[in-house]
Amino acid sequence: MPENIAFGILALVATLAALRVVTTRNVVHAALYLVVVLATVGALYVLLAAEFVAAVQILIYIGAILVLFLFGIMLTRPTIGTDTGLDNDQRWIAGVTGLFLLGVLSFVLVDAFGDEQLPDLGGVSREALTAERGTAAVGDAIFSTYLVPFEVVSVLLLAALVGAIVLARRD
Amino acid sequence: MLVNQFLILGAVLFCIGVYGVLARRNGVLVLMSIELILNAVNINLVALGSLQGPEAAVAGQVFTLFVVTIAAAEVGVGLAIVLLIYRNRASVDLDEVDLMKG
Amino acid sequence: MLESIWVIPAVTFASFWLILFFGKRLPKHGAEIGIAALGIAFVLSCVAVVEWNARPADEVVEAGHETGALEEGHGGAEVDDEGHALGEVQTLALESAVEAEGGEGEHEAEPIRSAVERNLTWFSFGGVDVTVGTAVDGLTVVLLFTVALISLLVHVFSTNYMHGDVRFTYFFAALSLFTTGMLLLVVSSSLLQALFGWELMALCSFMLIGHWWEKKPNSDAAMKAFLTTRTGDIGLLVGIVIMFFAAGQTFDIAAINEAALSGAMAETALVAGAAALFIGVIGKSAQFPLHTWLPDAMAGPTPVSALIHAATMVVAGVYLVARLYGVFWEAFDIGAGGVNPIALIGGITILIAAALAFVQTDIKKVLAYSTVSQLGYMVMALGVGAWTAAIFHLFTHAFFKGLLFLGAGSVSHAVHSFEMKDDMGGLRKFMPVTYTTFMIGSLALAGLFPFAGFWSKDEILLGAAENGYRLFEVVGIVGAFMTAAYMTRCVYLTFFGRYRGHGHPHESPPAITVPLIVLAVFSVGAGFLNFPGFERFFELTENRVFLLAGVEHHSFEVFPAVVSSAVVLAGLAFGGMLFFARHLPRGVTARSGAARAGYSFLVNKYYLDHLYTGVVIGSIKGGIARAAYWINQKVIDGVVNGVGIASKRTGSWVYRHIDQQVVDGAVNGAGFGAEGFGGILRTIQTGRVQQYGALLFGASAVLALTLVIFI
Amino acid sequence: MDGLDDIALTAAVFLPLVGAAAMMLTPREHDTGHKVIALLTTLVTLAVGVYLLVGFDYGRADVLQFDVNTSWIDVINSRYILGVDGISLPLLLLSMFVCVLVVIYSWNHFPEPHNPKAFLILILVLETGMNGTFVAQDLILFFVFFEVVLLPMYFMIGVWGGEQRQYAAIKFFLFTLFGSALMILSFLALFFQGGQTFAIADLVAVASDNIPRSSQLLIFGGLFMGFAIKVPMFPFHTWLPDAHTQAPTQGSVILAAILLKLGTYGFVRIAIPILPEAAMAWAPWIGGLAVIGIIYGALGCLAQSDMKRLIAFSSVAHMGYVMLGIATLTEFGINAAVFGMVAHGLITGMLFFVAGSVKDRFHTLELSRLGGLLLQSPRMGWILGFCAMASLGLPGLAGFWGEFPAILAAYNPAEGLSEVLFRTYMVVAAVGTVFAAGYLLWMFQRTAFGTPREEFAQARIPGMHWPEYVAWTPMLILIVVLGLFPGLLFGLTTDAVGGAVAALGGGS
Repeated sequence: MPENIAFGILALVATLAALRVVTTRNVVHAALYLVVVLATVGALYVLLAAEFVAAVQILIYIGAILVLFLFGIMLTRPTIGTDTGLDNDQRWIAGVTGLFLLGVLSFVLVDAFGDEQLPDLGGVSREALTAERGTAAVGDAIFSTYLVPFEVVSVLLLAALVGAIVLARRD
Repeated sequence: MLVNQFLILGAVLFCIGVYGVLARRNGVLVLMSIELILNAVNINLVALGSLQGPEAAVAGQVFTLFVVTIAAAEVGVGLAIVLLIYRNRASVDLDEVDLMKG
Repeated sequence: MLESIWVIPAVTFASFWLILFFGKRLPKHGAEIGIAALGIAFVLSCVAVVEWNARPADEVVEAGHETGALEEGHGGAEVDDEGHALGEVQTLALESAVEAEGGEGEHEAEPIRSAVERNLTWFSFGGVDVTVGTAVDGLTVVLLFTVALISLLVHVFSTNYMHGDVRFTYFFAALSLFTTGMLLLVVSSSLLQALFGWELMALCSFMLIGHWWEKKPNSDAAMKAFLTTRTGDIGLLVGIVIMFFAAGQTFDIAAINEAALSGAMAETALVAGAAALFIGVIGKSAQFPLHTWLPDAMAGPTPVSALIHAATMVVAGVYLVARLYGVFWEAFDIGAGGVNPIALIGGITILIAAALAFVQTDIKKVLAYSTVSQLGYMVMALGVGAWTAAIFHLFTHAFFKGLLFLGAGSVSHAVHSFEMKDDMGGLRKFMPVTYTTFMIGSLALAGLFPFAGFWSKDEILLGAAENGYRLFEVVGIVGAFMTAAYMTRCVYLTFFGRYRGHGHPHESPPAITVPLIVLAVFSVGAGFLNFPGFERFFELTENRVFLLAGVEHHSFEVFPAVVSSAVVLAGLAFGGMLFFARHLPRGVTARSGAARAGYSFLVNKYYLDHLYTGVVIGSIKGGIARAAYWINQKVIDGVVNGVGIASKRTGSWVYRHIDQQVVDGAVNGAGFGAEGFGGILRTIQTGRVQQYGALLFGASAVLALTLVIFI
Repeated sequence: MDGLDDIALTAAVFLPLVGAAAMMLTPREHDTGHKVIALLTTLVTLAVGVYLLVGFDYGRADVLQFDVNTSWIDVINSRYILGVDGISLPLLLLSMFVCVLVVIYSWNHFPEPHNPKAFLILILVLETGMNGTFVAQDLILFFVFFEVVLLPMYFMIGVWGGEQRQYAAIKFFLFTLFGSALMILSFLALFFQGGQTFAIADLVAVASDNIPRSSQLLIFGGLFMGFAIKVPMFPFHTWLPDAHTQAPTQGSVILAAILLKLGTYGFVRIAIPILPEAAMAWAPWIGGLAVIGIIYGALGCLAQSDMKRLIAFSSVAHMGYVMLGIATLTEFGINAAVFGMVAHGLITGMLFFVAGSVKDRFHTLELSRLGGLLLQSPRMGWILGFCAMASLGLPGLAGFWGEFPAILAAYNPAEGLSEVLFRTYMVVAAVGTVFAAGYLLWMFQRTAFGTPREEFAQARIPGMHWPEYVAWTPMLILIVVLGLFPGLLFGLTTDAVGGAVAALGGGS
């Protein structure tokens, strides 16, 4: 039960914060709300017994990506403070699309998974849990089963790095 | 815990992200909305993974990591593009970016 | 030669390509290739005729026997034995023959020459082998000879007539191709292959009639010719399709004839198929009511007209009927007498065309209408069961009509015009050779003894009378009268009276006169091929279908011949009265043979003058002919044009209102609501990524929903 | 050689993509380099086609040859199955052949905004899609290739097109996409109801037994929509004139020569063999729409004032003959249809080529402003005349063999179809040949005959360029050769069609 309560709080916070991200009129606030969303999502990972992902979420998202965003915001010099022109004129279309999509997705999910329970991990010993799905297991998997994708991702990162430099360079 | 708790939360975040992508005018904010979408996907990956047992759980986590990595790359390139647009047009307003209108 | 008859069209076809590719670089700009090729073709055709003539009768066919013939060996002796045994079978056709001929109704099994066939598999599809090949019989060799000769002469004629033309080389190439089309049609053993020749001619007539396409009327005429014949081709296509299935999935002409005659075809299919094929014939052979293209086709150079009218194109229709006679014979019950569509169409055509020929002032149009009228004779002859007569008329007509057209070309070469009333007259003195040959041609066309036209026309009339088609005999006689009269008018306006044109006309060079003389010789002599008691022509063309169907051949008889001669003379006299007597002093009339003959026949001059000028001409010239011409131009042409305009209007209307608004509108409306598609699209097509995104997400959501609901 | 045989089809499909990748790596400035790469790629692809042609076992034209069958997407049991038989081979070759010629023609005919690199890459991607569609033997694979075609064409019209290109491009895209959506639904329904497989051969064997008749009818309806829009058949044709008119010459040629064939090919390859009973039920309607299309397209042509639009409408009429042939469900008819596809591809492709070159010279295709082409550019004028004649079905040229056998087949449709109805169709179709002659000659008269209008009387109109000669000569030759020796094509198709028709329970 406690995890359900935790989930409820986290989900509520995440939803509200996410809503603010897409509705706030202040760009800097949006970035800060995003921090909240990302953090709660990280917490949700913990709930799902995925600590390593949670850590990565905090480190990379909040530590790196968000800083990038803030840089971006600063560099493009938007009005710090409220700005009425952040939304375009198709908000209604967007809203309807989003809600429609949500409806369809929820229907499908409820239809497909119904009230299927996640396996209760309470009974599993801490050691077993770590061995099965802990950081070590994840590391093993990355460097054995998923080695090729991992390398591909690294190349991708490199390409993105080069690309970003090429794009942003003043010449 | 119901698996649907996570999945539906993912769906909600996803749809909020979609809304943001469609409704926001500021390039940076659109990128943020995309992050929301990616996070929604990540939640799904982890939740479905842990539903299927230990092996799948690991797979889900690994893929989540990949997504995070790719998200980082995407934000990097995306922001570079936004910067470039800003430099050329002195604005990050996507309504003005209609180069695809041939 | 008979086995490898394909060489003949192949030669002219090769000539077409050679002229096209090398013609311009040669000293005579390609004319020499064409003439050489046609020369070869002509010689080969002569060889074919001789070989066919020398071929022994190797097959016995019992006249009117419905179950088909026995394939016999190659000797005459067996033929006699078998023939006797089979001769006693009584048939329907035999009965009608008994009625018609009185005593001599016994049908003997006759030995004939079997057709020389050679077939290759062309391709096979849907389990049917389609063959390509040649079938040679008497009809084929006669036509080969005619076509090759006329075409050769036209080629020679053109070297001078077309000299200096902008597209001289191209003209010769097209002539060669045109000839190829006709030759191909003539030697074909299958309907499908015949269709190739048929349409090849349509193409060439388009190219040649529109030869001077810089002027719109010329290209209009070319289009009219192509489209009118093509309209007929609807029938031809449908007919071929029906025949294909009715005869058991084959295009083979012999097999189709056999199937039709043996009763293997279903009655409805047979009649429908024959009717459809006949529509094709009407279009191609310029029969009423699709004859209007032929006079317009005069827009082309004169040698082309000669070729079209004499030997190719228009006789293709007649040839087709003759070739598929078994089908038409059975379908329209030709042996029974009375009235049938073929004879009826032919008869109507004879009369209306002849009437029209009266009011023309353009010499080529007179000749054009006369061609229509003469084609009517051929078709009518086929319709009344006078098969040999039809072919014979086709044969003789080719010479004198070719002669007349080339003669008209020679005249126009001198006076640079085709208008008889304004630019001609009195040319007799300037152009003696042209005059003489033209006279011969006219008399042959009129059907005066002993010219070629007399013999063939007479056979047609006789056939009509003997086969129980009295009505059409009368039509034929009236037609003969009219023909004689209008040709008199034409000759008078061109060669007699005072010269009304400009400059000094002179006789044409040998390249023009030599073909005229050759044709004149044939126009006089060709008729004797079927001289009573001699009848080489009949023997030459007699074929299997002809006998199987039980078609009657009637030999010359004196009484009808005298009647028709009298009518022709009356016609000549009538024409002479009208034109010679009215416009010229008596003395000139007295010097003209034709006019004098007409004169002496008409004893009571005043009374006949009154009758003809007041009543007949008044009504014919003032009324019937003009009415017919009016109907021709306004109603029939009007319908043709009207259909054209109407389809165009319908097209625009449909396009504007239905296509652009309703159909499109429905589609657009269904998708995007009340506003026009264009407007909405313009809003959608903003180039803004986010709107595309909205569409993308929306659409995928809809698709997902559909999937969720339906699957 | 076995190894080569195994990869031959894969190569035929993906070589153009390799070429496209090579072009992407080449800097944009090297125009000639791009052209050479594109030409080489298409030529090599064509060489693969020739290899297929040579290695093809003509005795077994009804069996799939050079087949490849490996796993692809196991989750949905969709496999990577390629293969050619007598029906696909001619179309595959046509596609390769036309692509080569289009690239050659492009040598000096780049429409605005130029950019040879992108343009040629699009052509190569198109080729992959088209080739793939003709050899794919798995529904999902087919669908993927079918859709791959869409995007390059969209860009080709939308970027290099005429003044209304936006509208035309989006119209083309939406129409076809709409059809595709219904088509994929039908594919899925086939999958779920027909034994959980996407392999066409398996579906042919089991689908008609497993699926109840009512669903068959519905599924066929979905397939019909998908293919009929692509063909396009009568009420769904309105995208075609716009797309053709606005597309650049090369786009029009590919569109007319190959893209339209994807629809008819779909009928022959997928819809009819898999669902013969439904085909029977739908055939009268298809035939009806086909003949309406014949007459309607002709009327549309008569109302046009723009040459390219006229040719586009004539496609509606000609594809009507193809569909009529298919609707008869007989061997004759389907053979005629396949022949008609190839013939129409060559002839209408040629007509579009000529129209494009005319536009290059006069900068207009308004019939009222043209005239006297034969005086100013005689060869082009005669080629136009030749194509008009071929298009109106003159015997001896390829067009005839698409038209006449279709009419022939309509006289005697498959058992179970109404003879009276189809014979009526036959007569209407035969009447359509006169209309065809009418509008084509009218067009020819307007453009080629007469004398040039005042505005162009003094203009110096260049004669034909060498790319035009090189690109057109093979097509012209093929039109004549196929017209004189239809056996070349019928020999290929007839066995294969026999196999397909056998599914209908014997056919006629």
